[in-house]
Amino acid sequence: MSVLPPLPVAGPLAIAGLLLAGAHAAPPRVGDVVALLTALAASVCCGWMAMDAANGPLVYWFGGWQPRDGLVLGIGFSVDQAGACFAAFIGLLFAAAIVFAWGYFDTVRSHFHVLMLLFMAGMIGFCLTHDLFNLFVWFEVMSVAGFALTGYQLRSSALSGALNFTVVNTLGSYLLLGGIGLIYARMGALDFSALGRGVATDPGDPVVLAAFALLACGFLIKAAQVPFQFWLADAHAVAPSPVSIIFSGAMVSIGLFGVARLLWPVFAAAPMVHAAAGTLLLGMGAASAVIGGAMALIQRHIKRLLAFSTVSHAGIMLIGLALLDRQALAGTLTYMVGHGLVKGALFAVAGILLATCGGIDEIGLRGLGRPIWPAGIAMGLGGLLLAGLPIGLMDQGISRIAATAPVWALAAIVLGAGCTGGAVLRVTGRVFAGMGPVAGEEKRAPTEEEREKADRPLWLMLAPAALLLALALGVAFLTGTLPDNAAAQFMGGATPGPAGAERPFLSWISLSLALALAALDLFHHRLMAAARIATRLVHPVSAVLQAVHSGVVGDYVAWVVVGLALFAFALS
Amino acid sequence: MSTLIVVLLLLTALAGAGVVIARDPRRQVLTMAANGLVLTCLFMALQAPDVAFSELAVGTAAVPLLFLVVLASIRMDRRLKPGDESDPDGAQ
Amino acid sequence: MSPRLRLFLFAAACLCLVPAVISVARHMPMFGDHPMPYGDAINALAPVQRHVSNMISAVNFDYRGFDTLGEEFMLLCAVTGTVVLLRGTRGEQLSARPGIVPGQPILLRSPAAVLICRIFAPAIVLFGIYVVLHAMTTPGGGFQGGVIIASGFVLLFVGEGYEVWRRMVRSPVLAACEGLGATTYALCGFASMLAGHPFLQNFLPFGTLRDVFSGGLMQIQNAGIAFAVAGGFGTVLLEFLEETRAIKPDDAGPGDGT
Amino acid sequence: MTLLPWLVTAWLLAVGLYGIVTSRNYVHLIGCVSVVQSATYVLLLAAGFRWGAGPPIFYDHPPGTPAVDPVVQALVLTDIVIGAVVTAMLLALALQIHKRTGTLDPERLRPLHR
Repeated sequence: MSVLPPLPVAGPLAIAGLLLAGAHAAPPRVGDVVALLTALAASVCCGWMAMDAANGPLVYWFGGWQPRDGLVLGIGFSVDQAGACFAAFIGLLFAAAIVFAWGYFDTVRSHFHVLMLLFMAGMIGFCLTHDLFNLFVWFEVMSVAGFALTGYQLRSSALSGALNFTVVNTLGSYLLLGGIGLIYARMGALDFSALGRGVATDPGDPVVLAAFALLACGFLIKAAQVPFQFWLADAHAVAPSPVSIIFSGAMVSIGLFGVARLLWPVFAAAPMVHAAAGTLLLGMGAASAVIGGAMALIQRHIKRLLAFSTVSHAGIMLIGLALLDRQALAGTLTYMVGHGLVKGALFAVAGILLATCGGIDEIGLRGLGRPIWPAGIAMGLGGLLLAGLPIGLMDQGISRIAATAPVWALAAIVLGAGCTGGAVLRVTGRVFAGMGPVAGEEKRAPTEEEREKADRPLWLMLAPAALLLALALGVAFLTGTLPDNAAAQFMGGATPGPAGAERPFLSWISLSLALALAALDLFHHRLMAAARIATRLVHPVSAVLQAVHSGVVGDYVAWVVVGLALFAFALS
Repeated sequence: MSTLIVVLLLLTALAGAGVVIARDPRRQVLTMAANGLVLTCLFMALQAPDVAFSELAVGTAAVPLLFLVVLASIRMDRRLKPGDESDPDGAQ
Repeated sequence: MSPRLRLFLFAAACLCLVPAVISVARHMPMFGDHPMPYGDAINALAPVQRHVSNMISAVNFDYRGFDTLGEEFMLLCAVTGTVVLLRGTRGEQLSARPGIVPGQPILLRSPAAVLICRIFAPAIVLFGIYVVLHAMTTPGGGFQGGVIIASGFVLLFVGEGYEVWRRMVRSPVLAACEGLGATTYALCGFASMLAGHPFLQNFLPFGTLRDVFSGGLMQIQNAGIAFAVAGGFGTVLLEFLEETRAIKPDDAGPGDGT
Repeated sequence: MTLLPWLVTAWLLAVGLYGIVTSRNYVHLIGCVSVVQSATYVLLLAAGFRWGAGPPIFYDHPPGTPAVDPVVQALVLTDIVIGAVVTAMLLALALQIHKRTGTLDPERLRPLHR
């Protein structure tokens, strides 16, 4: 038995505890250094495990409680390649966020780093565990850390965003717990394999189906899929930038990772669940991709824009999962990592704008980004990658997903990628190149003044963004057959489905859509009347979308119940 | 035995509804403490003394106390002046 | 959405869920009469394997001890978050005066109340310690005991008033209690690994059934939890009570959050 | 009778959600969240109950006497901790919001638009 599996979880926890206990005695920079080293060590440890797991998952029984006579008494970790790779990516993203946040929070002692380390440990535990309740515990550690970090800046918008986030996600946790209660009442077990065997004996049982519905809703709330997506923009837009990097880069994909864990180890033998997932999750993913893209396009608060683009791309990942195919799963896992790296870099650039230009409003920042042009290059590259530039990890992922997707889902993918990429490119053009019409007085930002700590050197903030983008491009040459092997392991040795169609044109369609949208928005004052009419036609749609994203927590909870009802329909 | 559990389950349903119906937060604190007490009794009846113990300490005492403190603080109106809405951790 | 539209949406969704709920309830296992393989196995094995009589403690600290590790750090995380959220703009200077609720008379503490609190506060803390120590035998344990100890601190506040209380209960001490208590739990796991066992394996002698000091490593984990919970809940209560003191004129500015 | 625990669970969930959807005060809303949570307590403990069995504590009874499921009780214990600390965090958020904006009405307090 390998000794590695507990280390990347328990190690950061112990260090966070010591950091908190010593917070009043330690010199100022200790928190930064310790947190950075811990994140890197956790990442290396998970990478090591990913290599070890090539010949089969590393199984670790806590407390030495190996199953006896088929009965699982304790909690196990089963470290497969997908989980270990994703955990390694999470460690790396945290390291980048901690470098980006260097000196960001001077005064509230090491509390920021304590929360970040706990946040990371929760995510890594979530990826590695093989027990349903343990999964919930780590999910909850992650959520609680996220709640606290969102409101960290104590502005009134940050606080109400954090409150909406906390209420909706806490309800999601209780739904998860309800699902765990139902499946435990039926099976009397919590280990994934034991549950999988139990589900196989009576796959059509309404209790099992209801457990799946509750668990999936809980995870989809975290993954911010339509109609659970509302909290995300409120929270991601107001969180401190280093925290937004993690939120958009990893936390949303973690929710989808949870759905994947449900679909394969636990409910693999339930054809009704898989049939419902094939329709409902596919529809939800497509709706999220389109609505997220449309919402991103009509934002001018740059972080809120990026937050909606996260909804859109998480929708693309959900489409990949809902295809229930080995190749598509391999693509989805690749896409999760690739998107996390790119989105992390983009939020880092948004943080740079907040720190150096003292604002986050796209119109207000017009042309102000010229002195920090390297950040503009990073943002433009990120926008192109979001739009589907055929290079790097995201492209590898999308081409695998697209190979088996039906045509209407492909259209949603193109729209999502095109709109979000177009929105980011538009911001790049306006902020860093001064394109677009000059804003009049009436275009004043509707949001409050924001600024993040400014006296950090530009290179320190830019280095993590550049590193993340370089990884998103560079790692693609090293993956080889890893995604396919990892997906096969994840699905329990599934045979590859029929090879899908190659669709190389797809990325070019979404890329040109993105460029066209960005150009339309930046130069519509010079274009013909036809283009102006087109923009006017869009107005009522965008007004409805804005009104639905109301910011009132009661609305969000009503939509959560609607989502539950959708699941009840799909499974009945 | 069985009637006791039935009665306590019905009481739990009522107490939960009571917490929701008490729209005035000050009255709600009382209904919350009552809810905690009912849950404690239910847990005892369901043979879960450990859980009942924690529910008594947390649901009947600690959490209502926090609510009371928050309500007192809100009624004191320790509002910040508009100019005070500055960032705490040097994010200037 | 207007409140009416929202309520309509909610009601419609609930109505759609009613048949699903009824169908699930009818297919649920028979209440009070269905197989529980996991629980029965623990009830049968734990007294033999671990020599403890409280099965919940056995599950919490040993069989599923890793869950409790996560739970402990979740507590730590939430307490840290609450501290960050509450302290943010609070200044350094501590006002000893209680805050004034407009339109309410200020009540002085009567000597009888002070006396009662002085008697009861130590008694409650002692009771909490008793509950912690008997985790392996009778209902209760580190968590329940920790909460009771923390509520003993609050009674001190009621009896002695804010200023005395703040001098007796210091927040760095509580934070250290909390952090070290939770770390103790994690270090128990690493100690098992150093001894050549899997993480959190109970490698200490188990003692005898029904003895207060049975359970081996569970005792240390339990003590760690008691410290973490007492420190954590103490911190939360302290930070919230801080919110009820009067603000000095120069007190509400951007503080440095210590 | 046998359906009652499950129906009470569903009722608590529904009533708590109703409270959240219609609430006009964050403090009241946080109380409603704890009602939703009590639904999970009832579900889990009811799932581990057994007629005629004692508590899973073999101090007064010798080991081997019928006892209810200890695992769900351990899970609920974790659940109670989560509930308490999340409530504390929500209250802290509500308190800060009131300090900054002077209101606790979700309708009047919206995070930034656009």
